[in-house]
Amino acid sequence: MFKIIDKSIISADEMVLNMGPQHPSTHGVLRLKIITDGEIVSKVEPIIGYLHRCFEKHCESLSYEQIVPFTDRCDYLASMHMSHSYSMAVEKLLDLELPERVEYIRVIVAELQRIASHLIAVGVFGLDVGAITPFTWTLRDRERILDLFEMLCGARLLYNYVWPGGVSHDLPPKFIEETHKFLDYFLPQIDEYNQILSTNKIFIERSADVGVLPLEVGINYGVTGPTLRGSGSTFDLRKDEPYSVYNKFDFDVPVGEGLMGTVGDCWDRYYVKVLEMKESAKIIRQALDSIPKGDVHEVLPKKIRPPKGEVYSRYESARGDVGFYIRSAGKNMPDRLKMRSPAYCNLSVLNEISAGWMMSDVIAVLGSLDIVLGEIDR
Amino acid sequence: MSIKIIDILDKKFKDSINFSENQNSLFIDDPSKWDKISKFLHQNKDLKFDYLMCLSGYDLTDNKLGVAYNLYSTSLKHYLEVRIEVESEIEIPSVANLWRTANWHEREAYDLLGIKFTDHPELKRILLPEDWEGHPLKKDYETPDFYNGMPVPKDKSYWE
Amino acid sequence: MTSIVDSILSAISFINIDINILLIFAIVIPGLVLFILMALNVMISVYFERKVAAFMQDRLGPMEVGIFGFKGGKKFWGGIGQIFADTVKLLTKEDIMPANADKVLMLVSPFIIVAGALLTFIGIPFSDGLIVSDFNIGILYIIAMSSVGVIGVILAGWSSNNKWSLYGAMRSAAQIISYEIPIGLNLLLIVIVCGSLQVSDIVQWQADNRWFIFHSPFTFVAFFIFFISVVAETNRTPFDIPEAESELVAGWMTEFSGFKWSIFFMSEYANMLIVSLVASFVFLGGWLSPFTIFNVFPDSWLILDGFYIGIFWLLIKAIFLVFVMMWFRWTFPRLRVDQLMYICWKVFIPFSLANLFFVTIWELIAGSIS
Amino acid sequence: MSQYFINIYDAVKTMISGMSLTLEHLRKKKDLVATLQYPNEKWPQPERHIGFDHKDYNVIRSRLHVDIDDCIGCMQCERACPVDCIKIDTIKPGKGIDFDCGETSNDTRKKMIVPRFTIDMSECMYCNLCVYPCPEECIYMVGGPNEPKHDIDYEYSKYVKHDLVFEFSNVTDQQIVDIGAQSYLDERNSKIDKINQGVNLKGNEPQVSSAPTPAAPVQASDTLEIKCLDIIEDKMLKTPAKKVFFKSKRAGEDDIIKIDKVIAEISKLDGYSPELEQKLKDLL
Repeated sequence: MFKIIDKSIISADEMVLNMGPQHPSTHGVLRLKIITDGEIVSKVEPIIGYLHRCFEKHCESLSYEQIVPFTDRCDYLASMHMSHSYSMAVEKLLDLELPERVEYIRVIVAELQRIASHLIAVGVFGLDVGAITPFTWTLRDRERILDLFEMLCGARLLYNYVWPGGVSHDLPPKFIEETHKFLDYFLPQIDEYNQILSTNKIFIERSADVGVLPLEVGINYGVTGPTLRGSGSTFDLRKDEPYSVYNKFDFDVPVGEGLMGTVGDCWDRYYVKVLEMKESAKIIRQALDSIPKGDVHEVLPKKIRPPKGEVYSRYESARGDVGFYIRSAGKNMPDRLKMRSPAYCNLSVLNEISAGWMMSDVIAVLGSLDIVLGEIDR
Repeated sequence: MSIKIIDILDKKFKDSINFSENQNSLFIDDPSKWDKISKFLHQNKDLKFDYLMCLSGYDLTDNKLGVAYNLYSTSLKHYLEVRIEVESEIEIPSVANLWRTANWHEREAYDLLGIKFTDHPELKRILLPEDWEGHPLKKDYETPDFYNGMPVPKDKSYWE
Repeated sequence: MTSIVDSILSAISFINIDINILLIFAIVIPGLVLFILMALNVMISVYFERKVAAFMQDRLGPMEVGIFGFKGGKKFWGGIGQIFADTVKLLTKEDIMPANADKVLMLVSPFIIVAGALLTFIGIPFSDGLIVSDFNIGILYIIAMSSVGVIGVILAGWSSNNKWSLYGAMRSAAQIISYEIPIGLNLLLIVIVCGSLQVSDIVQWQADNRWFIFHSPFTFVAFFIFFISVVAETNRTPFDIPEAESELVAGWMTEFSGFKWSIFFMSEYANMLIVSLVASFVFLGGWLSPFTIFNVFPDSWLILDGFYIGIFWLLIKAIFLVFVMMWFRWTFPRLRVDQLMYICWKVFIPFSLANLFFVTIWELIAGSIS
Repeated sequence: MSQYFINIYDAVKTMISGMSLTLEHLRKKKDLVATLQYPNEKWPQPERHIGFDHKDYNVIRSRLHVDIDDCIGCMQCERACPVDCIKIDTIKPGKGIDFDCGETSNDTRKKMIVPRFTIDMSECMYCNLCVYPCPEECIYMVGGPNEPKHDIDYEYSKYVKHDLVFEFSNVTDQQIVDIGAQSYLDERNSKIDKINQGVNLKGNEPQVSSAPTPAAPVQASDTLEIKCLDIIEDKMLKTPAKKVFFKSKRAGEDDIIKIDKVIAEISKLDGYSPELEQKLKDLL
């Protein structure tokens, strides 16, 4: 009979693996300290701060108008959402009532931006699990949205378009018909993504049942947005507490149903984004059809000097619940501005859901969380 | 904030809390009570604040620091803003065990403002490098001239 | 049956020197030719792959570098000069050696891999009789030599002194050793049917009867198992976990650069060509024209068969299979390492064993009928 | 067991459907290729059917341009800039000095001259915020709807970062002197001197003990420093001389050409003498 006398002879040591800050799939300059036992990961520790640009410190020495371009640079894949959420906070502080047309324009650009951001998320998740072709296809379609934005305000990535009290430009003459044209082109493309990626057996094997995030854990960690909805929550600020004019539109909130595996796995988090693109298209169509006339600069304040006080405003961005906490001391600069960034909270759950999985799964989970380091490090 | 929440809280913690004039936030006078109050807010079945939206530290100058907790209940859909304003030496009980969001947010508040939280699992810097000196978001913070022997570019005269 | 070594030996035998010295010439000349062939193959394949990938992804691929001022515009040969630009770039790049690496092993490992590829070429035919040496154990030799490369991979991963490289090397070793089995089983199936390990015999059997892929339902399945297994053995997507660029940076090639890296590249594409050639002559009739698929036409119709046109047929088949490999790569995500092992041990090997069983029965029945 | 075969069937089916899709893209490459070959095909060309004309744009953010003749020096844009990339200096005419600052195209009388209006495009973040407050609409992003005012400028890439600092002011030194701001001019020149010294700083070079190289006249020499012009005593001559010298040094010209240019420049002015010319030529 054979008997292993000393177990320590065969037991393997744990290895510390340093992933990033320079690594192809950490979505920027994230550093992960991974403790592995062979291929199995036992602990993941995200180390952030490599892209810290002192956003909150800057804001304390900039006037309210000048902060807008800086908010754009926080989440550079969804700039419109960032400036929109910041503007909403300032408007809440100023107690401004906006013209109807401004709200409609904001909704249109925000939903276009949501599609653009989700396209990146979908494509990059494919890239993380090794499929390169869907990524280039999604980038190709995102380019068309960027073209529309360029027509709108001249910039392709960092727009400085949504201002406290309005938007910088009215819609250009052909914008509405071009957007309709884009949507006509875009919706069939989603089927192509599904055909090549979502329903692919290898893709399902890689993402279904992997990195399951239970709903209670998600809420406890402050996870929001498509990541939480993938776990089966219907929590969506656009539906729950409609800001802007979202209460006028008819749309659904897609939630993860565990079609291919368990509710809250990577595939659900991925597929919720695909479905959300369709819903956003629905909202855009309704908004384009019913947009009222008016002046977009009607209530634009000449100088923003809010009264003393503090405000917390929330916004449903492409990555989740963006919060702006602004304390005003009655000057033209904020006394303290804190941004509650959704990806910051979403990333903090990484260790919880990827420990015990394999090296390749950590990448897949990270891709499905859809983080943007500009927003995490601020 | 609805009247109901005020009533419930007033009944339970009469001495240690008060409300701001327009009643949109709850002040906690004695930070050592925050431990108990937070547990109550999280677990009471009429309140059920299961989601900590934001935790923001701020500097009030005069050696006073503040922390604002924005709470939300995903099931009952109501808000509460809790604020603790203390002298900068006093430590605030950590809520990282109740809402695990608070873990990183408290680290951030410590990093940028120097607010200390008791019983935090690992209270260390998160956004700035470990060996950075000072807490930048404090109003009396002065940018150092050098960091590890490298000049910190304060104005353009360094390179222009 | 003739082979190149024999022909060269007989061609230069008029020189009155020792036969052993002549033998050295006869061996060195095909070696050089094969090396040049490998270099040409990598140059053309890389361009081909880049273009195929680009068009599948709605891009244009290399477009800027033409030859002699000739640019094809938006055509397939739009940036044909890229072939030479890439070669010059790869060969003149700085060769970086990490400070703590094992320098000797790091230097040796690319050459072990390329030697494995070169040695395999000895048993690979390009047409009827156009083979360096037609052993009577040809197939066995090919299987044996194609796994020499894994030694180089492990050496490369170990010597780099990098955790990512080590991961890649270990994955690669596990993968290549596992996939040897379905490859061997499926080739064994062919050997059972035709009764010879010699390459020329296998093709001659197909000329006499029919192509192996259409010989029976079991050989049909065997072809696909064999082809997917060789894709796995050449570390191509969806089985490219050893160099998975989104996980392991570049796997075992992470620390290599310049000339050494281009040697890796060369052997990778050479391996692709080798496995495609093997699949072509074992299953797809080798240098036979498509008229011989079922062998229904009389011999007088087979004007498209011959020595020179045979090269063309074999290369066409091989290039098509190389294209299919590229097609795989630009369509599929990557498998995880345990799924990779699952496919090998729980799908391919049971199917191959079942195939082996049924094909012997098939042969018994078919033999008794005829 | 049935799940095992269903899985295999699923895998084969979805793989074939995915491969058919990529093959379709390969086949229809003519219609589907979306690449814009940038240097060859630029944006307003009709090959790329993005569907809209550049006249339809609200604005194109390409490069900031200033119509300096219209600028009244109100500094609104400088204040609006979040990153401080615009730098403006203004000089008001001193008391009792009769100086005509000119008029803008909107018939606004200018009250001051703008001797410095620099925009550092390497720092600009294209937020467009400086454009809105301008009362004379003289600062704008080029191209697009502003095409009548200024052509679009795609690529203004430069080899040195400092070349991305665009100077728009067209105020001459003479005008500054006329307006009675000699002190401003001196300050500026001393700054240029300082920068020039900084450019030539080589750091702590290791001391080379070898004999100094023989000062043979080299064809392409660049040895003269701006300090050498200190031999000119007259301030009115020194300033323009230094300016020309500095410009020529930037362009990387020979010493001989530099001195020739300096002589050509100052020979037009008063106080110029043949002795000075000889002195300058002796420098070489």
